[in-house]
Amino acid sequence: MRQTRNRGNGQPRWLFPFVITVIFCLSVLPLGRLAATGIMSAFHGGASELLSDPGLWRSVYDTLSTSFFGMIAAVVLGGGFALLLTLFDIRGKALLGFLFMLPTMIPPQVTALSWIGMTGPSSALLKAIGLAPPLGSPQPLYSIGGIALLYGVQNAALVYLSLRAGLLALPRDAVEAARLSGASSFQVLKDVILPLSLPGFAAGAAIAFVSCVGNFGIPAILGIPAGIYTLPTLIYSKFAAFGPRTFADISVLSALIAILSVVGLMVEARVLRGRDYRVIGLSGQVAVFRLGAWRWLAELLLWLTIFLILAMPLIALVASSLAPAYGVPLSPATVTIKAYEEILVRQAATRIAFTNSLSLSLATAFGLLVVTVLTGYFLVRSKSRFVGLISALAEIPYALPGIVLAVAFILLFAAPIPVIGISIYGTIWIILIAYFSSFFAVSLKPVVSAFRQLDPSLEEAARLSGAGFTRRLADILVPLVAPAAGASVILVFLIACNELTVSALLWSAGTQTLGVLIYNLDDSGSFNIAAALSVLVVIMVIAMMVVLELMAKRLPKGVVPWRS
Amino acid sequence: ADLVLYTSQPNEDAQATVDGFKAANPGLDVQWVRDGTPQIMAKLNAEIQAGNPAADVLLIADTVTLERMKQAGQLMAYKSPEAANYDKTLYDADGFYHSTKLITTGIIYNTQAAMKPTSWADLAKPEAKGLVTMPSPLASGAALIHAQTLAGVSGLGWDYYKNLKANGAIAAGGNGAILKSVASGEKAYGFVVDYLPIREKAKGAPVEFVFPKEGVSAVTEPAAILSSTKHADNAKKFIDYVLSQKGQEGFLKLGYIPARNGMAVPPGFPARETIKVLPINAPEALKNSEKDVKGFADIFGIKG
Amino acid sequence: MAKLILNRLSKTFDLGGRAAVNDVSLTVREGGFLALLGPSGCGKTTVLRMIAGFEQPSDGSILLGERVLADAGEMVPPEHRNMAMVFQSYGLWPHMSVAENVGYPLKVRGISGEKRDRKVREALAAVHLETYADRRPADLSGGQRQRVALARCLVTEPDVVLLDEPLANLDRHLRQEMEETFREFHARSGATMIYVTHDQAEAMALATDVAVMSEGRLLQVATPEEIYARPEGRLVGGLVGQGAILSLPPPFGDRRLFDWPAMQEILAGLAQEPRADILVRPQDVEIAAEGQVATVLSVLFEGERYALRLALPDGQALRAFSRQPVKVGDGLSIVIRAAWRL
Amino acid sequence: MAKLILNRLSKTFDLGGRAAVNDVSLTVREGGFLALLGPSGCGKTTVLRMIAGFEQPSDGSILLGERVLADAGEMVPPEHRNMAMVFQSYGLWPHMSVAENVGYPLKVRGISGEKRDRKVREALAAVHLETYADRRPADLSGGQRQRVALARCLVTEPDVVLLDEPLANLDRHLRQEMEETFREFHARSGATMIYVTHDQAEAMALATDVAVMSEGRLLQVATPEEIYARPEGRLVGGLVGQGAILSLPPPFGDRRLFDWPAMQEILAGLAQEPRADILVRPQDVEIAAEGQVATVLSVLFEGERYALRLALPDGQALRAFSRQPVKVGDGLSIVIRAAWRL
Ligand SMILES: Nc1ncnc2c1ncn2[C@@H]1O[C@H](COP(=O)(O)OP(=O)(O)OP(=O)(O)O)[C@@H](O)[C@H]1O
Ligand SMILES: Nc1ncnc2c1ncn2[C@@H]1O[C@H](COP(=O)(O)OP(=O)(O)OP(=O)(O)O)[C@@H](O)[C@H]1O
Ligand SMILES: [Mg+2]
Ligand SMILES: [Mg+2]
Repeated sequence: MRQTRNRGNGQPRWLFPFVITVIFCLSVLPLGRLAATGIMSAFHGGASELLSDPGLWRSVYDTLSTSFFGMIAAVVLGGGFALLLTLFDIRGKALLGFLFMLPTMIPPQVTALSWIGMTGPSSALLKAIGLAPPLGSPQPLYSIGGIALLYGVQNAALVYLSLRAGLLALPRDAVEAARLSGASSFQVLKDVILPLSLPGFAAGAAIAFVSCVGNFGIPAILGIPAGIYTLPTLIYSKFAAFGPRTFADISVLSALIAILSVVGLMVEARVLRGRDYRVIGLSGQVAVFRLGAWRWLAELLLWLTIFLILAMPLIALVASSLAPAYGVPLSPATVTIKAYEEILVRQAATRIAFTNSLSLSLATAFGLLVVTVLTGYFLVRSKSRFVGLISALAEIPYALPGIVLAVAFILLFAAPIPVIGISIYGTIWIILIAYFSSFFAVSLKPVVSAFRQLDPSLEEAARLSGAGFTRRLADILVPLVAPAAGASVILVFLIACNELTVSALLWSAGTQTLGVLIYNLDDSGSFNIAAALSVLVVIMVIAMMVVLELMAKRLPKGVVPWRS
Repeated sequence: ADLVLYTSQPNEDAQATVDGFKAANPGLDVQWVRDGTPQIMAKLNAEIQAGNPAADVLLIADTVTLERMKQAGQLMAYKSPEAANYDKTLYDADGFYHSTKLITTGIIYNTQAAMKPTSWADLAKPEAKGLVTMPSPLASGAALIHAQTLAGVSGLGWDYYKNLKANGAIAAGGNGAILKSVASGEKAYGFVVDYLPIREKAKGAPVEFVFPKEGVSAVTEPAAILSSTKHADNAKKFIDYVLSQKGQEGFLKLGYIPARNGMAVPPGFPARETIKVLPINAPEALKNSEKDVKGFADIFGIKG
Repeated sequence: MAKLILNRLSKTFDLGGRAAVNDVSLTVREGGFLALLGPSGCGKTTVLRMIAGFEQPSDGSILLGERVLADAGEMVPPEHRNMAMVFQSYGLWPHMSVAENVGYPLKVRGISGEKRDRKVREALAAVHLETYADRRPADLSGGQRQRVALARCLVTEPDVVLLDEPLANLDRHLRQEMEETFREFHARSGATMIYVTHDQAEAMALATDVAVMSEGRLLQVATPEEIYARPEGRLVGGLVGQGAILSLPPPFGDRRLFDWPAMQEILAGLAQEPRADILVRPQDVEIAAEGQVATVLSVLFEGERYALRLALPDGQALRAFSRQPVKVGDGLSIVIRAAWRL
Repeated sequence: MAKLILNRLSKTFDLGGRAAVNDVSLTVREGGFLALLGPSGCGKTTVLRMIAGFEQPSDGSILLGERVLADAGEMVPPEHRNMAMVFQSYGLWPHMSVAENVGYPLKVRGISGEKRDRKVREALAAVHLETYADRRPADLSGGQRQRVALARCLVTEPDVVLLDEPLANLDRHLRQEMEETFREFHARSGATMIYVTHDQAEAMALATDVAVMSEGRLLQVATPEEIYARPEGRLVGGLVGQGAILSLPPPFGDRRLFDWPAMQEILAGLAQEPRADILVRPQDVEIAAEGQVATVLSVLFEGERYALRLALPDGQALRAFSRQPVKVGDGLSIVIRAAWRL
């Protein structure tokens, strides 16, 4: 009979070393390697010059403000959807939830361009109602607000999924008790539902913030015309004019990004501190509010949002995939499916890219889930002093622009790995590891917040049944955090599926990903082919989600995020 | 692989170049990686830092970057016999890099635009107020060279850029973004590299390309061998190939102006003699690049 | 305040087929105190949840005075009913401290500052939890949680108070005190109270009326004395109070209450058919000379006395008390002082 | 199986300062059935949780036979203790059906197929939930959930069974049946059982030993008869069984049990100081002529009888039963048949 030194918290002995190793490999090692190079090259020229540049601080400020407002937008959008769809008697919940996932899939630049198109002088929509601004009038999206808005659209699903998982864990009687106390729906929301689902809420907001801090695509399109430089666009420009000091500069800028994201996390930790979110009693049923006369309005609002964030960019995408050239007005005479023929029939690269991206994102999503369930469990249950540090380290890689992370991995793996002597550089494995590192935070967040809400007696009952750690992990814990686990898998999958900036530097012959392919096509002027490919990717994802929907009955309750 | 090529050429072009080279040198296994200039440089430099660069040859946008690498000792000198057929300004005297084609930057305009510009100066006129867009040197290598080139032209200079800014011009993104912006009618005029609008126009896009009368700037997409190459012989063969008549005809077919003397121009371009290419001094440009980027940034309110 | 009327109330869940509540009609008079008894799963909680407005009736309606609270179509939301409830599973808010939990109904009603603090303090004092005001529910024992739920329920002035096994986790002393608290609260506020419990003694002690349910149906409503003395049917007889139900030959006429002479006659004709159900309460079974012979089946120590199960000669079981220990297998002579035909 | 020994067990939570369990030493003999009584919040659940292995003792140790289960440093994890427990909050898994919940301990032990199905069916039958096998816990009533927890606890063959108020939400009939089930299970499996309850009758009926706790401390351990007849100290006297504690002049010598003549003497000297605590159980208070005069303070109907609170001339309260209703304010004459000095 084994005795353990643990204080009844039931963690197996290997858990701590495991978590440490994971964090070391996925975060400490690449970040450390980057920092080492940065410090080395800082000797060649002072980084102090960079730091004393007022322009830098201006970008820090812009990064902060765009990310902050972006987070707010994401919280409003994603939070609104999550609340309305889980707690109210909205019709067509499943479909709305399903559609709400999809904007994550549409490359941000496509969304940005379609919004620009929609609000600009050539907007068919505005032209139709005679409100199109004259040629050359300033574009309202080229602003902090515009960037924040698109950040919000892009990251709303993060908040949605994370919060939804939290809402599903609410015990019904807590909500009912509040209503009977006389609290109006709004008060119940404010005083009971939101505070109780705060872990999910805060996790969603934090990850959205971190994601905004690291975003490149949107500020590149919307920020630069307005002279707004965020740290990622700044980093990009440093790479463009590569000089002897570049590595030092990059390291400094990355460190700034890391600090910003850690600040975001500290705010999250601060919000959650000293609170107890363990659900008392049996969850498993959600109280549903009636909207009554407001239902129509709410439904209209939801569908309108879906139209704006999904239908419109998608229509733009489809339109440009069918147009012979950019800017040619689409009419029955000009429509052509040449682009689709080109990718489906002629380009061998398409098939390879589909295979690569699919296997990479599936492997990352499910592989990471294993890692994050263990890490999340450790973070919530352990009283270790390292918990804060570990969560911060897990988060930073996601905040760094993909290009920086990719550089870190090149620095790490360009030479064969010491001792084993194998080189993974140029293979698909380096992309996989980089994905693990980059999306660790995305996968971890919802799982951690779900663990926070878990009623401990459920695990205890399993322990007393004789279930060892792995056993109860599989039978009890994972099914109980299933909504969060499902959210985590789907999020990582969606994001990895059209990921660009990490794989852009790490791919080589035979390992190109969809993101890279679309980018290269677009960059070399084959706009319509790129658009066609994007459309196909969206179709593929929808198809996969439909398959998931068909399997939903056999999966634990709540895993499929659009099912109630 | 027998040879690894890093290039910023568009996908299809890179593939065509490699295919041509393989046809000329059967049996060689050539790997290539293509990406935008910032990414390629980031990748390459990270590899160099890690002490194991994978590339043997580079074929990238501008001489300025290669000049910097030459000065850092990262390039290998090779005096290609084909250089004799080229203008002296188009290759490094020591043989560290050789230009392969001319990619000029001119003016694109939407066919619905009221004014048809013919000169750079036109874009500073009131008719173009708020309608001009150009690539940012932070996103496009050609854009900086273009700015440095125009800065050296009397009557234009940095004042020209200041006038443009005052006229509501913006600097954003790369050439692709400019093309989209103008083709979609969001802006009416833009600075852009020649081949994009010419190709798109052929496909029916509502755009027109102009070689302004003051002259155009050009980047020359030079090729170079890395000093760390493990396949020096193959690398030299590659340089020879891209400079050869055959290689140059390949570029021509892809729609570029070949750098080699006595070649034709692609369809849609005016005769070679009528294109006035403004000169640029690579070492000089390199020396000033940081200052110029800053100057440009200051004018356009970039980075603050 | 006004009468609370349940009118042919029914509820069927999607799952489970059988109606959880089936055609229940019931009037609780203004300021009444109704105890709802019934075996586990008979629909007590469901009735309370419909009264509170958490479940929509599948059929029938609920009225408070003239006002229709709910029927199969419409429903006044719980927050507009001015009711309070102790949930069987407490329904505490884990993110609020004990004091915040208790003070929340006041906060919602816009009562704040000194007044709220005072009321919260009073409510906590009533359940002996003054010193726990700043704890979180998760750090309390089961009974303490239940007491917080109680305090929260009684802190406002609701029209209707719904109590779902509010004392299930408390020891006897605390129960007695809490019963006292309920009684006082009821007297003071005049609220209509509905009290679900499985403890008849509690129900009898507190309620002005007792309703007995089984399998979703209402079996009988009456005053505690009435329902104890004159239960209708096997189910109520078995549920209210202790006792054994004997199957004996039907006695003459429609007499229902039998004394010992009558019982002797009945017992004499044991072999006869048909039979009727006759309830015999243990306190009515006296161990005395010259009675019926019975064998001791089991003996349970209850503190105050021993609870016996006895077998009549034909094997039917009877319950009785004894102040003295007896042994299993002993033969006793018993007298049945009273019995009631169900 | 072997003796379960708690050796000077203490537990202090980070919050709350005062030790939740304080220096508790206790031996439960092999196959014993220990009932743990005590007021709400006295540390009963905490003791169970330490035995199960969910909390580490702050001090002291727990042994099962020779084997140290836990002390302040080491601890055998719960999954290796072969114990079973009914949680006060049930701890049912919402994602599993009732049958899966009950079958899980078997599944973990590698029992599958027909055998598992049979055992699960048996366990569900024992708690009358056969027809609910496919429901989710969320769709059950409170008592049904508790019964699922019970079935899950009894489905395996644990060495030690910990029951934390396992019948709190069940009606009397079901309770009696479940008590029967426990008794059978105990007899059949020989498991050591520890039973937390607030219901003394239940404790007395089931247990071979009763332990009384208060404020974290163990006050007395004895057989049910012993603890009922001879409680040690005010606290135990107040907790076990009903009764009133009178503060009366100390009687002569160290006699502790008094009959009516002795009580008469004591009552006669009412004004004297100092005083001692004397426990009078209600069933020992007889309404009879020629006794002490007392006034009726309150009358509660209990079904079987009326529970009275009486006041002695000096105002001290006494409890008594009456089969006949009496009125508040009436004067009665009473005889105290037995009393016990605490
Ligand atoms: N996690 C905790 N943190 C701080 N104090 C706690 C915690 N859990 C319990 N306590 C306190 O320890 C004491 C004993 O609690 P325990 O749950 O053992 O009581 P109990 O005897 O089971 O009571 P009940 O009959 O009400 O369930 C209580 O005062 C309780 O408030
Ligand atoms: N959400 C639900 N879905 C389906 N059936 C339900 C649901 N809730 C309760 N039931 C069933 O309805 C019946 C009545 O349940 P209810 O909770 O009202 O019982 P109860 O009388 O309160 O029992 P207890 O004393 O055990 O708490 C039970 O058989 C229960 O299984
Ligand atoms: Mg109930
Ligand atoms: Mg307890």
